[in-house]
Amino acid sequence: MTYTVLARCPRTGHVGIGIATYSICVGQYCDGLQSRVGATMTQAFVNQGNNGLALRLLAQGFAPARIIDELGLNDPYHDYRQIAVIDREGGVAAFTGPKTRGWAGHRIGDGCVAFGNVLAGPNVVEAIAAGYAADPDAPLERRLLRALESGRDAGGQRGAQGHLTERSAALRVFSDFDYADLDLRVDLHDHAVDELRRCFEEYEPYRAYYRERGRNPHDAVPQDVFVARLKASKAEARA
Amino acid sequence: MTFTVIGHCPRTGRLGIGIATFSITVGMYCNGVKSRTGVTISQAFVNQSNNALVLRLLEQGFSPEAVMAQLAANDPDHEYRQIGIIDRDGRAVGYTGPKTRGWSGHKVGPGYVACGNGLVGSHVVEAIADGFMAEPDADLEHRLLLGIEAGRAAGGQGTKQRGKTERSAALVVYSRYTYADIDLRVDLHESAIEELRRIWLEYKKFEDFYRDRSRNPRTAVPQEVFAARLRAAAEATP
Amino acid sequence: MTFSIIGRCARTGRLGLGITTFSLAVGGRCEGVKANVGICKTQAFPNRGNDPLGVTLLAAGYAPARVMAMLAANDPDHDWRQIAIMDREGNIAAHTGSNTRGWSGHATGSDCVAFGNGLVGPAVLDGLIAGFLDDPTAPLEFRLMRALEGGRDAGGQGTATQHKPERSAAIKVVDRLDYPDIDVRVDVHPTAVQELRRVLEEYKRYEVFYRERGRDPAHAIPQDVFAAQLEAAQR
Amino acid sequence: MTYSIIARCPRTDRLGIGITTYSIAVGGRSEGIRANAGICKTQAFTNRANDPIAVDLLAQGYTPDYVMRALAENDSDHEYRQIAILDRDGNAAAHTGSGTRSWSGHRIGDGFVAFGNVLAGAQVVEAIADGFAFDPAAPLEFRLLAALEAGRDAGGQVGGEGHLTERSAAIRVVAHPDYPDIDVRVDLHPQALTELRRVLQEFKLYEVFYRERGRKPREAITQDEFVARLEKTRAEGRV
Repeated sequence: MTYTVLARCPRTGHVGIGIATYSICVGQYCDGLQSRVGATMTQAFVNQGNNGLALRLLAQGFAPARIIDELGLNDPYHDYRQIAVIDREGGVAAFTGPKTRGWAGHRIGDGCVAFGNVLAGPNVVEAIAAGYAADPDAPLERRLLRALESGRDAGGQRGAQGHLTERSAALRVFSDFDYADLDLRVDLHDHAVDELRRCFEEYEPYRAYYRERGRNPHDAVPQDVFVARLKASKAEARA
Repeated sequence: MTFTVIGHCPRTGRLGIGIATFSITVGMYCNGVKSRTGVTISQAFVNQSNNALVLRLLEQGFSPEAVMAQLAANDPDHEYRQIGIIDRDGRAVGYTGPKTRGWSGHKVGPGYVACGNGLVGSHVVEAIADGFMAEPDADLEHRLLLGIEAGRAAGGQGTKQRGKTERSAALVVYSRYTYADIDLRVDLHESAIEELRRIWLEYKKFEDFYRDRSRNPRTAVPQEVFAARLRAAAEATP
Repeated sequence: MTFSIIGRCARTGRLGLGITTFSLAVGGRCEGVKANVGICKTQAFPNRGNDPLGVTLLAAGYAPARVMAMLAANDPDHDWRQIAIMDREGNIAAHTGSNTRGWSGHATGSDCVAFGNGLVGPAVLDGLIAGFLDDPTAPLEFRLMRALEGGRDAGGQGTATQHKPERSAAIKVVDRLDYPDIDVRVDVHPTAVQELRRVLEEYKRYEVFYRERGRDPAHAIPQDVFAAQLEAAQR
Repeated sequence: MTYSIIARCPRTDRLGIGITTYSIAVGGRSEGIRANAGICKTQAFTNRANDPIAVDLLAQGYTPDYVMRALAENDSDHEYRQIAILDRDGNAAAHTGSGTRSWSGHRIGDGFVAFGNVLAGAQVVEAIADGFAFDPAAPLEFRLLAALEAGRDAGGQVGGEGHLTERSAAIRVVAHPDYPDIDVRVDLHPQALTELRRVLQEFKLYEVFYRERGRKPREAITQDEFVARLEKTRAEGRV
């Protein structure tokens, strides 16, 4: 009961993940991204050691398919995992263990993997991949978010009792730094993908401000002043 | 109260420590040797974090002098420490903090640092250096042992009125492997340097046997057979 | 001919190795004990490269079972080795090659793995494990010491007709710092396990003194003063 | 306009960070915590490069005091930063630059640092310290949360226009593994701390289930079933 898009932007080399699930606090498990190294995610029955190991193997230069083999050799419960790996050149591999539950599967696209388990059907991963591919010129984070929304609109998760809502979601993008460029989460909410979109749209105008006040503190305006200006410009736009 | 020599062999690139002290289990603190990286010892009032930090910095390419400066900046009690550092090229640096106790000092020479504290006098450190330099073509472990034996013969630890025995000692040498070539210890003994010499002489007989049986287990004779051959050979030579 | 135990303290997460053998200076061949990572110990016909490689693989995130498989793939003489591996969570893998000599084997107990070769029989492994489990509340170093004594008292090394003495022994315990918590050794001695007990007991009397004089040198008393106090207290 | 606490649990050696602020998605800018190494948190006019550098230096064996000096020498705008550092033994260093907006300050305690800027006054930092000390037997994550709540109740943030609400908050705790033990966040909410308590308490109900289904997938019940059981116990008033 999770659906995810893992991708590398071919224009910028940024790597990112968009994820939504019925489980709570899913962002806690999305620690498989590193600038200039690659991206990986293990879901379904999570082996929490996988992301760290896969990143170290990516850093050493192993190919994604070989890394998934290594993870398999390292884990007696590999069949219960769902894994995607993307390297710094956009090489991609994915694995859906035969013992993951419900409808489970993945679809590999150009520098991206759409994958999920306990889903309404294969149309969900198709929709995620299509959502990601819809606007290749958009920034990676917007492509990831659109992919998640497409997955949601295609039916999302379906368990034994029927449709399952998204209770948590996360959006993370790494560019060139030791830290994330963008890192947004919803940990517990009735419509986590909607809420993630709200957070993103709210946060977006602040991004440059947050970055610049750290780089040039001399010239930074106080945040309350920035917020006031933001409100004014929004009001102006409406008028 | 400890006396030590750390050294680098210019012929082979091997790195090692010889150390003896009144304190017990001193070998526990000799974790500052790494193949093709360097060797370091922190003694007197030991900051146990120093060794690992020094090796990481040497690995990154910092010079021994730069590493020593970083240790000083990292430790409010630096003046209580005595430290020796040698890098993989044999560049050596020593430091004796003004707050170490008893007579304390060090001598730096080509590929070595001789150092000690709580000693009967400066001639102990001179003697260690002379001992280490006495046979420059010999194996490093031999030179290290000669160094600390010379230090003991010159009076070792304590004061002129009252000497102190060596209760523990250690000899560690690395060459190019991820593990030690030689790693011998005496943890608690009334004359630890003599005991270390005894162990080293005994160990030398087995050294090649231990190495070869791990590399070629298929052809290795059992250890008791090897030991019996050793005894027979010893009896054959009067 | 060696018997060893690797153990984990469930209360503190500390890891340790206890080892004794007829060979000399065995403590000098125990570099596979790494804080925050785990323990790998190869014996019998040890491949000295194994243990550093084993802990490097553990540090990369591989599980003990996988590390063992990689060591096997890396070594044409794997069948001559005896290897035990434990990660920081207490997961265990063990291997006794078919070409190790004398009675050889390994056994696991709660938070521990006992392994040995050239032994009088399986009772030695039972003795190691029983010794380790004797007092689970004791500090790990003493549990490892009890284990070695248990192995020795169950017959140790040799055959039913010919016993072999322990000539060297060592105990190493790591916590989360870069340097070991406990690292005591006997390199050549006719009864090395007994001697190791003496060294360990003596070291424990000095342990806090040694640690604190390094951390707070300004307030440290000289060691001769401390030793005199210790003797007075013992009398 | 942020207040935080970094701390070490003396019983378990776990390390943790608790943070809340008017800014959005602050948890996405809190990567300076690493198991077996230590914590560094830079705030006020954040230099994002600081925390990764500091944690690397801590991991190499440098002391917090040394690391702080290294950060100072590396940053011409050091006086605009507020930084707290804690190593794995609980040794601490803190810096509140003269260029941070008032009231700003820190308090170093035994194994923790409480610090903040654009606050109602010194009493906020004192209250954070008291909140942390209140129940030493509690798990670290709840001690961190209690500390933040005490800071809020003591007045929290006050900017040029008066009181500022907490819009985002996060708690992260690491033990020995490479991945966090606890990592919960609220990125955009009018009462972020109240919401963070709700998320954390809910997560604690799932914590063991999530961990064990990864470790022993064969024995794992489905999440639907787990939730059904949870709701049953909740209805019976046992949660």
